[in-house]
Amino acid sequence: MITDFPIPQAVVAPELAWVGLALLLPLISAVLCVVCAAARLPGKLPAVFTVLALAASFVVVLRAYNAYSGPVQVPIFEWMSFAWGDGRFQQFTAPCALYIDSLTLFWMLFVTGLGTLIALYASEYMETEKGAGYARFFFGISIFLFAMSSLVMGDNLVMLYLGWEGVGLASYLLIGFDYQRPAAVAAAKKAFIMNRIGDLGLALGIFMLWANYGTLQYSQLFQAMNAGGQTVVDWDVSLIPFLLMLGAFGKSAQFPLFTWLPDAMEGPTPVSALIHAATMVTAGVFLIARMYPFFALHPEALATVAWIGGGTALLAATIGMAQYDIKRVFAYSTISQLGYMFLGLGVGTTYGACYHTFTHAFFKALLFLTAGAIMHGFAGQLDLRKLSGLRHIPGWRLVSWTMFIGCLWLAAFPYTAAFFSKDAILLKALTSARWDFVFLGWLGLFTAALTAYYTFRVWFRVCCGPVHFEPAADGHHGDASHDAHGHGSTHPAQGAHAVDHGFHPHAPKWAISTVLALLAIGTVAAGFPAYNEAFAHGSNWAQRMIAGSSAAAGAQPEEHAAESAAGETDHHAGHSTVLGMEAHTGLLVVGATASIGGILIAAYLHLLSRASADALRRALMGNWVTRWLPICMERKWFVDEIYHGLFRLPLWLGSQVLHFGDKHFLDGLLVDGIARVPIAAGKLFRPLYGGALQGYAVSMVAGVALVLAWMMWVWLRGFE
Amino acid sequence: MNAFPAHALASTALEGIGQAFAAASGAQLSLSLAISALLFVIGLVGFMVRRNMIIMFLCTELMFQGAALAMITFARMHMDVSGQVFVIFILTVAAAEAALALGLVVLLHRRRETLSAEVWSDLGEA
Amino acid sequence: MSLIWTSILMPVIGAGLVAVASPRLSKWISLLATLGSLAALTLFAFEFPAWNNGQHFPLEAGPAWLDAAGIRLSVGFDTVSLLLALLTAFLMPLCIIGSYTAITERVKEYYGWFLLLGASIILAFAARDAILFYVGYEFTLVPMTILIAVYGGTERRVAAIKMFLYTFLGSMFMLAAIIYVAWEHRLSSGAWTFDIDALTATAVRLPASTQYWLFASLMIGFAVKVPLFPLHTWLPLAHDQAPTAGSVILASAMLKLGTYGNYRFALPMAPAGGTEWMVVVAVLSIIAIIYASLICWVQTDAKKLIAYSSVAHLGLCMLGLFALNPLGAEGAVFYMVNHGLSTGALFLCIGMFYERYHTKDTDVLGGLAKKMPVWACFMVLFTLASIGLPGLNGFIGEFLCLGGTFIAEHDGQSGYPGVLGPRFAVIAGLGLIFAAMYLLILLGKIVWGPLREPHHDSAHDHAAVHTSLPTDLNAREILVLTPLAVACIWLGVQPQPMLKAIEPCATRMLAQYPDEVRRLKGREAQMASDAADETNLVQLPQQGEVH
Amino acid sequence: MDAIGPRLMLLTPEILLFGAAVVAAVLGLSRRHSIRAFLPIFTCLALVASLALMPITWTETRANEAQLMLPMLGAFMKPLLAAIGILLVLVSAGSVDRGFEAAVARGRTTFDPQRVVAGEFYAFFLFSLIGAMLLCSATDLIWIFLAVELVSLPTYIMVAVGGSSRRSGEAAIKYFFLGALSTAVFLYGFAMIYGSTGSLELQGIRTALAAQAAGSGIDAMALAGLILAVLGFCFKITAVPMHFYAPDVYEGAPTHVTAFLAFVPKVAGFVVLIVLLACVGWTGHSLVDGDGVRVPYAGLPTPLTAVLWMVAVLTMTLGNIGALLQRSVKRLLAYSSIAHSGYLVIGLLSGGAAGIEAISFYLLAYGVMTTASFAAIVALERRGEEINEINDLAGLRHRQPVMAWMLAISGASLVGMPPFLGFFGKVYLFVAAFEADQFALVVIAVLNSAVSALYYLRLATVPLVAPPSARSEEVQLVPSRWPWVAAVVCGIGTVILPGFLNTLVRSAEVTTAPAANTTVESPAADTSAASLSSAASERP
Repeated sequence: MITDFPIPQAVVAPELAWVGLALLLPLISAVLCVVCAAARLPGKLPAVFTVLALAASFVVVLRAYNAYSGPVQVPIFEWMSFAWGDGRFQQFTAPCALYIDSLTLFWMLFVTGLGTLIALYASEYMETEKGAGYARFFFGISIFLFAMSSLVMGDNLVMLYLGWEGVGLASYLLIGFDYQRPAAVAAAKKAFIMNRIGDLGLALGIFMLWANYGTLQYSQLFQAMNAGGQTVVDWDVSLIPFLLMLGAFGKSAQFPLFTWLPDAMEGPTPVSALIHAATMVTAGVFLIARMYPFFALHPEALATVAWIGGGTALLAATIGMAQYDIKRVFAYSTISQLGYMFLGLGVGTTYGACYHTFTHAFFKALLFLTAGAIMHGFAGQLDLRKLSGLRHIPGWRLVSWTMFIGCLWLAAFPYTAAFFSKDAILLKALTSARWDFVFLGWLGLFTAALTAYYTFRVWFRVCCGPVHFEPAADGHHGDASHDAHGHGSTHPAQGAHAVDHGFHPHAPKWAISTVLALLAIGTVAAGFPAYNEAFAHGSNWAQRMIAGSSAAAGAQPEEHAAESAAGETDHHAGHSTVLGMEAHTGLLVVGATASIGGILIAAYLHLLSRASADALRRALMGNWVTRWLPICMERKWFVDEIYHGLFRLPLWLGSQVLHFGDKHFLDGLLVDGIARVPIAAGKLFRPLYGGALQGYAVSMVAGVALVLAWMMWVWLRGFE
Repeated sequence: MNAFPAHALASTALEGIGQAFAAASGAQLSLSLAISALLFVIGLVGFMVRRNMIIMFLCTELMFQGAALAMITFARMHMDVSGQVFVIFILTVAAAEAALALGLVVLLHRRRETLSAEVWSDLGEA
Repeated sequence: MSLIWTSILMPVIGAGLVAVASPRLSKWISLLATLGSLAALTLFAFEFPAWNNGQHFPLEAGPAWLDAAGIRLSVGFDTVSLLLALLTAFLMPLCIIGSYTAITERVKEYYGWFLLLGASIILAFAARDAILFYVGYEFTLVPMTILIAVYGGTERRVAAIKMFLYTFLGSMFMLAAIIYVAWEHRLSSGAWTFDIDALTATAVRLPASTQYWLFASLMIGFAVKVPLFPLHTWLPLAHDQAPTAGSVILASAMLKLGTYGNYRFALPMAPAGGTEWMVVVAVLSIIAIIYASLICWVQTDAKKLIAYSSVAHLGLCMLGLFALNPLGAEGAVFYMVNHGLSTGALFLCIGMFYERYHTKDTDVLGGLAKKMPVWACFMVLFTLASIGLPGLNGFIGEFLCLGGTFIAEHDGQSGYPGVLGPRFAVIAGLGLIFAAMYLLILLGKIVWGPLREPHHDSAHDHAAVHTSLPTDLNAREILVLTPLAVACIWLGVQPQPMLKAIEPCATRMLAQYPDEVRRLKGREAQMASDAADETNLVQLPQQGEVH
Repeated sequence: MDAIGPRLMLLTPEILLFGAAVVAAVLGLSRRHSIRAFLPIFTCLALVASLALMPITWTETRANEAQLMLPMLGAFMKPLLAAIGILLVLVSAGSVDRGFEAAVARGRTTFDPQRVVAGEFYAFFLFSLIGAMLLCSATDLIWIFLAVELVSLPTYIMVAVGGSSRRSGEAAIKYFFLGALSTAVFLYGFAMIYGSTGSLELQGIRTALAAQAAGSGIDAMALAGLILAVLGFCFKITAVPMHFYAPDVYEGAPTHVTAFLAFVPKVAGFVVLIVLLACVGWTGHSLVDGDGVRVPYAGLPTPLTAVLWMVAVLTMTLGNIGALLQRSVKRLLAYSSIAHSGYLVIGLLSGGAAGIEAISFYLLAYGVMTTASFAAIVALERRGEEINEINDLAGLRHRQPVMAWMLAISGASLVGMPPFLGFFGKVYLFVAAFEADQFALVVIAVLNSAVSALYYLRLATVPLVAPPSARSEEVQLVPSRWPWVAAVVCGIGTVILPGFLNTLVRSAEVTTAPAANTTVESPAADTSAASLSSAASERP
């Protein structure tokens, strides 16, 4: 798989140090937020600082993008570097520096762009959290942006690791933002610990890289790779991709370590939108894209990525179908889409994966923000069964139609941006030489249909049908802050039509509406690179960005992807027909049928006759053969319970035993026991001091006699 | 204690000790050395066995005399007068001890009517 | 030289003055004494010439204390001992300010003994003479025992006596080993001396078998103090019963005496013997990491939890030392300093809420973020520092220690082959996950979650009332925690100067180890090949191969 | 004849003390209370005067002319005995005849010379000290025998009469009889030594034994004699076979006498053992192995080393583990003194210059530490009775902080905590042990020190930390301030003296300045008869 496609060599450019501002600005706004909290300044000052800082860093990235000519390494200051010899393996350097190449810019553009929009959205969304809480929230957001930029723009893997754990910390602080609720605190702890497991894999991968290449800086690593890479691939070198993979799956919530993402929905919705949908979860994809050449170190490495990606996509889609909480559904859809991205990376199209990340970031953020608007308006109500007919309620028209756009993109409706990005992935899979990639391709298509079904299940349930809403009775998982005014005159509504005695959902104000509009436009705009390529046969901007970086190297011979952009010439790699038709048109047809089919089924079950959906569920539950399906899907395939049983319980029991052992056995028996030995010996000799004069005399004489007897015995033995 | 076959013990002890010393210091004086050793051992055993404090003191005197006799024998052997000088000092010191011992015994007798040493054992660990 | 002695004698004089001063005045005298000692040390650090060459300064021997045995009062620092001494001197004033309200009766004795404790720890770090080191190392026991026995919690006397006996037994073995090496030196060079460099030079030349026992007896002494796995049972009891300031100094300075002892005595003095022990001791430290982390998980008492966590953290620090390469050694020394800062700060935070609620039980108490936000910020910062979050000081030490262990087995490309390997690093890495788990559980119970306060029965009320402390931290307490927070962040962001300073010392300590390890591996390879030869001999007779 | 002059000069401090003792005996009987009260001060003055005389009289040249076995041993031991003697006088100042004097002061009884013992007590005190000092200038076995008896006889009486407690009689009787037994044993040992070497002169014995060693090895009789003598003197230093009396006698005797017993006889015992073993010599012995090849080895002859090794190990161990069970503080200190004798015997075994120096220095440290702890106990009383239970000392800190700290410091120093004097004593002993390749002994000593920490820590923490109980509330200071002064002086000594290690150790090294004429055939030997008779005549 290794191509001799050389990774472009970075040139050291200290004059570009101003790009470091993108890193520094969020840090400054974080410090300002701390000052606001300490000085208890009223108003939305923290929000202002954060939005300005993020906007400024977005401008900096834009300028950097304009001034970008080739990969650049920008040293800022020496963080960790020492050497105990002059040999290649006798120094350990991890400077605080930036490595700017097209992949970095591609990522930073949508990270900072979305960050600014969502920060603006949050300024209104969190307004009820006046005082220290408000500042604490925006402190978390700023810290997150700082960590994400250091992760993406870092010059070496230790900077990446700094960002990696930094985003973990930010997600811990923000998920647990509403610390009064134990569920939020537990979710935050779970998120951090699962990330930590992934981080361990990443750390071990970093050590192994240093052990084998002597350096952790990308430029030197890629140089080593270009110079023929590792000649002798023994066991510890080929383990590198798997370790990096473990880190990526931990952070991007893939199969083994994904249960923390749905629980992360406990956090406020802007957090879910920014961190758990758009930016942080893509860190795994970025890592594999950045270190793509190293995934050639083991033949089966990329195949594993593909399999896990495909598997997670299907698993998450099945669970997503059976959830009733809008944010949970979108969370599982995020996991499923991430599965697609890893499938893309696995089958070899880094362009497909990265572009899908790009488009997904936009429409998933849009969906989450609309869900947030609904929660904000309906006092924390997110249950599908308790909300419907949003479209007809005055003031909510914008929210429902922006949600519609989001759902269309998520369902990969033909000729939407997501369609093209998913198409690129599935095309590569279906036309690949390996049978398992083809199978994964078809699996991906089936999952696409499921995605379309559950996306529109949500839309039809919430936005269409009779107008009916019940405020969240206990604000069980919505923002506790909202239930303050939600309690008004709540009483369980009877029948389909809600009897609203004085409870009026308040429509979103200007900030949320403008952000939703902008994001909708953004989602559509995200498709332009694909439209440009598909219709106007121009160059695909995204493709150029990915091809210019290390992500491209090591993939399948790029000429296949490049020439596909230059129209239909003979495809000589793999069999290039899908279902007998030519690759592209074939996939267009199949993709369209999958997504439209899904939408139609959803329309039938959830728009036209809702009762039939419940009837279907009852039918499935009734017959014991198919009973397991709905139960498993609703209960998330019992993954959490399995983890609890497999790891948490035995460890907890083990620690109880150890604690008991430490206190009684090690401390009580051993230590105190040894301390009692001399006392026992003392008791042994006690009778000798009975007090009788002649008793002492006898002992004394016996002592002397013993010595003399020993002397005589030695003397008699000839004293040799 | 007196059921002990004293004479048998004495005879066997005599030749054993005599024989031991004979090898070391010339044949003819071995007898007196043996006697001195016997004196010492009798004093020792008497000290441990007899209850009466005065008898115990006498036994210590006996031990002293045993040592003195050995000293004289060796002086004779080495034809050196300093041994005998030593004995004179042993006698003086023994006399001093006697005075002291009887003083103590009288002091204790006044406190408790008995002369037996067993009475005095309430010090010591239970 | 005189600056060092001022930094040692200043607290002693302070203790003397405190004994005669009035209780109210004694607070200020002790504060001035500790600040004076810190000032003297920082002044010395500024003009310390040997920052980057790993040498000792000043080199000349001090005045003779006991000529017959060649004991001299020679003091001198190398960067490692200077950093640890600075850490102690830095924490002393903070502890004293921290315990203004904590200690209400027998105040004078408290400060007096506390100053003596600080003085003897600095003396131990400064000593260039083995017996002087032993005097400083051993005398710390007396004030610590009194601080725990008089000012401690409920069953304080048992904890104090156990600590004293445990450490005393261990250090007696160490004393015997030191005197044995001094005697070997006398045999070879004719004169008694206890100068550490001279002893190390002699010890290195000893035959491997003697070094084997030498390393063992030195190790026993320091393993009790570190505390390494089987010998750690005294630490949780001592921490649980010690007053806040006592816990801080016990955790941050006294445990470092154990690791510093390893760095200064055990490893350099017995390289040949040491390499055989390396795997055994590394396994012990790994067990310490996992064992202590698991026990932390089920602890309900905050202080005991932090005590077990320092057993785990120092297990990792020792692992770094036993990796036998500059990366590991560097990380271990860096870890020593940072563990002192972050764990000391954690104990101070726990002390602060103990003063307000008089309970350390996390079942009864919780959700303090609501009532004490400023305290919560500090608590979160220090917990994250000790979890090892990048950007804070814990990370660098942890990362380097793990890295050092990981690359230890590599066939010496880094010029320092070691006996450990990736297997050790992976298991130690699990310890990091557990570290995150139990510390976050602690945070989840105490800081986050709904506010749970111990029910205020009458007994409690009068206790809570009379502490004039406001609900959240007052200026004094913030003054105590801010320098620590700044230090944690500064060392996390800018570790470079300290790493550069430690590096020459680490390499100098490990000078003997590369060829010792190669010899050990050579022997193992030889044994392996012998085993292989026997099997060959069985099959086909070798042509006259002479073994 | 010429040897008498220098020897006489060496004895001037003893002669002065002897005079003082006689005067003290007489003063004790005077009717006027002021004179009787002056007695302890008079004794101290006498001791101070003798202390002043010592450096003048005991010079290097004079010691050599006197052909002593270890010429400069006295230069260190005599001042040590005198100095600690002064402190011991202070300790006993208030408590001799306390009951009777108080009655006379209150006028209940008129003064009756029959019932007062202060005079005799101080006289015997000085006699015993004189005995110990004389030992340092011993030149022959007779001198040693007489000096040892002069040490022990007065102590029997001091135990009997010193205080008011009725158990002192029992202690005295035990001490007397077992003392007499041990005296008999070492006398018989002396006889056998004389028999084998043919001379009572230490120099003579030394040359004879050296000749035997060079020949076919020291003969059995001499070895048996030496071993009997060593075992006999084990009584004096409370070493294993002969240590059984110590706990009872220390507990029974009044505490100020116990303080005396814990130090002076022990110093005397070790001086004698050093001198005797010096006759045998720690070098020059060799072993004829299987095929007749003479293999020289260092240290004492193997049987003697083995005996001393067993004595050292058993004494340390039995002393330490015995002390763990004690509830009485005096018995605990008794066992602790047994244990310390065990450590000191290591010095005997190591022998040579290092061993003797280590013993001398350790005796100094031991003297200061033990006197500090005994002084603190004497300074306290409960309802007029002396303190015996450790629990009576609970919470002493609240009422008598100084005494509590003195007990703690002496306890810490006895354990061997570094900054205090005891630690350097132990270090010096370990150094000596290593010199003689006695690694096993060092390890055993290390273990024993750790075990000793168990009960010394109790001695230190009970007064400081334990909560006061009903019984311990009644503990207060004795009317006389002198024991309190002695305790403070010794306590400060253990803390301050480590600062003057060099001066102290250098003085200890003096003990082994090479005896100028050990090898040269001393002129005095041939006229032994004449010199002997003259020496004997002028002795009192």
